[in-house]
Amino acid sequence: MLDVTDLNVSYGKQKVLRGISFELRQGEVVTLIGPNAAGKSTTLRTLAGLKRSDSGKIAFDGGDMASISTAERVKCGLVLVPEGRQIFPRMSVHENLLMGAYHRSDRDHVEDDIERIFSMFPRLRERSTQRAGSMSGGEQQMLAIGRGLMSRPKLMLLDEPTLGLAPIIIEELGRIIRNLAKEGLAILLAEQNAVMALGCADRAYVLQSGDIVTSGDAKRLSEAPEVKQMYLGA
Amino acid sequence: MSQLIIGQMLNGVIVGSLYGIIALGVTLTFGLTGIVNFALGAFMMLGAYTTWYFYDVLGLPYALAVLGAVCAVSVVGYVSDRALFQFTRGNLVNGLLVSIGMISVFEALVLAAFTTTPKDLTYVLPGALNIAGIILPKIKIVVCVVFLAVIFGTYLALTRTWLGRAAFSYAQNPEAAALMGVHTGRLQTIVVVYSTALAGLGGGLYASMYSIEPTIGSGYILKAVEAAILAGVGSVIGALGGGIILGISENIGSVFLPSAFRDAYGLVFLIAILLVRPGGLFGDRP
Amino acid sequence: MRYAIAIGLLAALLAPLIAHSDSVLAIAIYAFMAASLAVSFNLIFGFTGQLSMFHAASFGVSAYIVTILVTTFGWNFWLAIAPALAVVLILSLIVGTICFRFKLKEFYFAVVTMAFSEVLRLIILNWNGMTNGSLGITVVDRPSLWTPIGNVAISGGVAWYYLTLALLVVVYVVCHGVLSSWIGRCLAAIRLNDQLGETLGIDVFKYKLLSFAIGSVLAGLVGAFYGFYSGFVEPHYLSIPLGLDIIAMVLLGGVGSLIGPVIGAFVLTALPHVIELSAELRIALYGSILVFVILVMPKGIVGLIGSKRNAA
Amino acid sequence: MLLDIRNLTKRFGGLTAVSNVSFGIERGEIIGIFGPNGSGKTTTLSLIAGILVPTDGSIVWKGKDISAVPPFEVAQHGLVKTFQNPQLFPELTVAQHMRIACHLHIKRALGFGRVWSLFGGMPAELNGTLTRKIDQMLELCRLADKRNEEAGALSYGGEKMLGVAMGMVCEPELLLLDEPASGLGHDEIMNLDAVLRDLRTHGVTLCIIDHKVGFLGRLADRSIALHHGAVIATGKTADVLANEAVIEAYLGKKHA
Repeated sequence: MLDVTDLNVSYGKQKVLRGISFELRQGEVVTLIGPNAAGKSTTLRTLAGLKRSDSGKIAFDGGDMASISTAERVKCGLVLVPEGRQIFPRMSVHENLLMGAYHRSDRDHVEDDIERIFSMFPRLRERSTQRAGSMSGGEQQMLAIGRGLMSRPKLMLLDEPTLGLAPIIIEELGRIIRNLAKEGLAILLAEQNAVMALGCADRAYVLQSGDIVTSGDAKRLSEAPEVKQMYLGA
Repeated sequence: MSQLIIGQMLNGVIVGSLYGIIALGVTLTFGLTGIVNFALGAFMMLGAYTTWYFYDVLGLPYALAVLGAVCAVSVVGYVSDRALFQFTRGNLVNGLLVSIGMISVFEALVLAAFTTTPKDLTYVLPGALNIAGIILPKIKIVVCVVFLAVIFGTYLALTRTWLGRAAFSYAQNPEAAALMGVHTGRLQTIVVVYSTALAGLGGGLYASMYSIEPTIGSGYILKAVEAAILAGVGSVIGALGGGIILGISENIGSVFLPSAFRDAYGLVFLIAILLVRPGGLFGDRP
Repeated sequence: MRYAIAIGLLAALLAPLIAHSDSVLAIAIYAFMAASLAVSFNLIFGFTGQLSMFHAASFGVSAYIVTILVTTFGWNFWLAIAPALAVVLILSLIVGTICFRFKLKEFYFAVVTMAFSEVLRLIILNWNGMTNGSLGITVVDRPSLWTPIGNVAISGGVAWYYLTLALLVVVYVVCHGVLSSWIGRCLAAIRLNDQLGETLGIDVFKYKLLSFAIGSVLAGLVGAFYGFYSGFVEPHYLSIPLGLDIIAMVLLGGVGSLIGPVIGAFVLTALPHVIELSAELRIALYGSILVFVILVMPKGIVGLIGSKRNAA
Repeated sequence: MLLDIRNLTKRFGGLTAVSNVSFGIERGEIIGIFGPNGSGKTTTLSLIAGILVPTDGSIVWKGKDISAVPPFEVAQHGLVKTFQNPQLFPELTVAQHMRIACHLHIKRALGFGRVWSLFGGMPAELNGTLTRKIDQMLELCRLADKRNEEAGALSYGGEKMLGVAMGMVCEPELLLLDEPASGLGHDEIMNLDAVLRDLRTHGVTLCIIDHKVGFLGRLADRSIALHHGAVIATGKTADVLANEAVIEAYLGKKHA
């Protein structure tokens, strides 16, 4: 479904991704793990079209993504839930969700979808008219995911969803991700929290300094010493 | 005395709503493109002259003349965005200088075409209302109501329509808006052009109340920028509030203090506000 | 570049021997004064990165003070310069302290300095008893000027030519001296990255204020001569359009170059006389140049010459 | 004790970025601060350097409280910070950067005498000292052959090294390094490693933030681990790295 080959990205002179390749199939949860500045966010931002790549191919659903804009990619069903819960703070929860459906042509069905999101995240229903900026970090993260789902994506890119969240919320997030995958949504999860990420993913790629150093089955990797070594350098 | 003050306050509201409508354009353009478009003053002046031309020279009905002027100014706004402003997005100083350069071009061209002699429109709506001893020309009331309606309409559009929400969300977080599938370049152009249309409308209605000269825009854009900063850049209703506060403070100020300095009151007020609350009165930025 | 400047200066010194025409001399005199303004403005804008809209105010206030002291109170011209510069210095320190203490930057700095300058203009416009309001003050007869070699009537074009050339040289040398010293390096650090400058131990506030004050006082110096040469002062001297002309000269010549503004000032002062234009179209031309330069040649004429040379 | 940080707290609105952090730095040691993204490392460094003002707590430098002192004065006291992303002046050469960074040296040497140097020029003796000092620092930071290159032409590693060299020319007693190794390739890190060791023998105390645990593990004598703005472990670097809480913070909590 998503096929990335030999992707190179740099910020100015700083090479951030050094020719990485990976793939993702329908209904699969794949995680990119690695320490800070390994290039996880950059990978997702490049996939979403926020960052231009130097070279490499991004094939999604058979089409080439490299040359089209972020807005077009959303239309193709590829949506990014950015790092740091970038919701619209001065809009209500309901308006935030509406924005998620901005590009859709079937705007009559939008309210039904919002209802669906509300049943998935009951907390959001309670806060429907509240200003999004006044909610807690966990609620904002739920809103950001809900807003991403409003675009009816085929593939959702999740960037560091657990950042700064309490353990109990992280657990809930893991369950939500699994449930979404069961419904057929493909998810690419970039995470620093390796235990959480490996716990809910099918497969994983380990990123370090812009290179994929290991990859494979998530269960197997969670036991592997190289994961620990990569984080702690021991 | 109290009648005088109430009268001055009402006049302040009327002038303030004119500041407000241009300040709204300043605020919208700044929120979406990161530049302060001083040329909006020139667009206002263009709107006034076009209205005068359509109404007094070509003899169109006034409403139609204003509409035509708004359309004409929007076209100029579109061309200037494509040709100039789109290259200065996000660069405040360059945007400022380009828009200032445009003012001199527009003013000079109008000056060359119509000379400095002030133009007065034939009365659009004569007569005045006398409310408890306070005399208000009917036209001023109509103009003020139109401005208020347009500002509130803009506010509603920003919160209730898809395009409006897109603009509002873009102003809060451009990147997240792009991730929702908003075509950001197109949206910016729309807002820049809409702002020039607002200025054109402001000019068209201004022409029905006061005589017009090529330099009217410069004074009003300064007031509008003051109003926008006073309110806190980015707030729609704040732009109106800032305009009215400015209008009232000038009018009341000139009751008690020498009226020759009326332009200075707003400036001193502005400096004080900026120093105490850099985000403006209604702004929530630090 | 150094040789080019030396040759230019030599040519300027010899020029009046060849060109006697009063109108040519007058253009040159205005160009020298415009260039002095532009060079001093560039110290604040190009080299420190502060878009000051106060420059015309410094220029105009000083022009008014000198003119009033000479015409109304009968002071000697040279003596009148001192209080004028002192007032400009105090004003610039007040405005600068307020702006920089509150860390106003870019647009906000421009707007607040513009506001202060408007307030000053309104005061001058309305202080009829002293300034004669919007009509301005005319210097009817040009009093002779006391110089160390005795009273000399500086009235001829040639005399003013050399006087204003000397003014330009003084302004240029002062700016050059400031910029090539440690102060210049601090200003560069502030313009390019004030946070880095601060972590390197540079007192950003102090140096911003210093550059603002030096630039403003130099503008005041130009104002003192300008009012006297042109024979009248009017509130327009403090206006925003004058500030814009200065910006246009700096941008056209080259921001951040010392000699650039001189070139820009000469081009913009001489151009309208070379190609006959009405006043309105001249303003339009200024505006177009401003827009064109920003969008197409951001480094101005000097940048254009520089890049040609690098390419060769 | 050179630097003593007591109960340092910084809140941004509702968010507590640094919470009740205390630690000390002794003269001559290399201290490492690490922690995952968003753990408050950079905020802590900015607080020490005076770029941010703490909400609570104190920063005591050689017995003097400097918690509300502006950054340029902090630098004058001998506490200099480098930036994570090199903050340079692209059109100036390496040597010109170093001249700018000599500001404090000139100020210390001349005091108000600087004003006279505007008319008479810089004393030749001082000029010689500065040139020698700059050469020495560029040598130390392996930039000597690049001295006349424009900063824009340097590699990313070179830019970061220039940042360190500029910091060093300010003659700090304590140099705060914000992620000096981030974005560098393997060879560049090895080079950085050698440079920082040389700096230490030069008598400078170093405080380094980084997320490259391997790099810090080799270099730092003592380390402080931050998580959610609070200190979760402190002590000998090897011990800190073996600490259960630190491993959890990096890998995520194990759930039953």
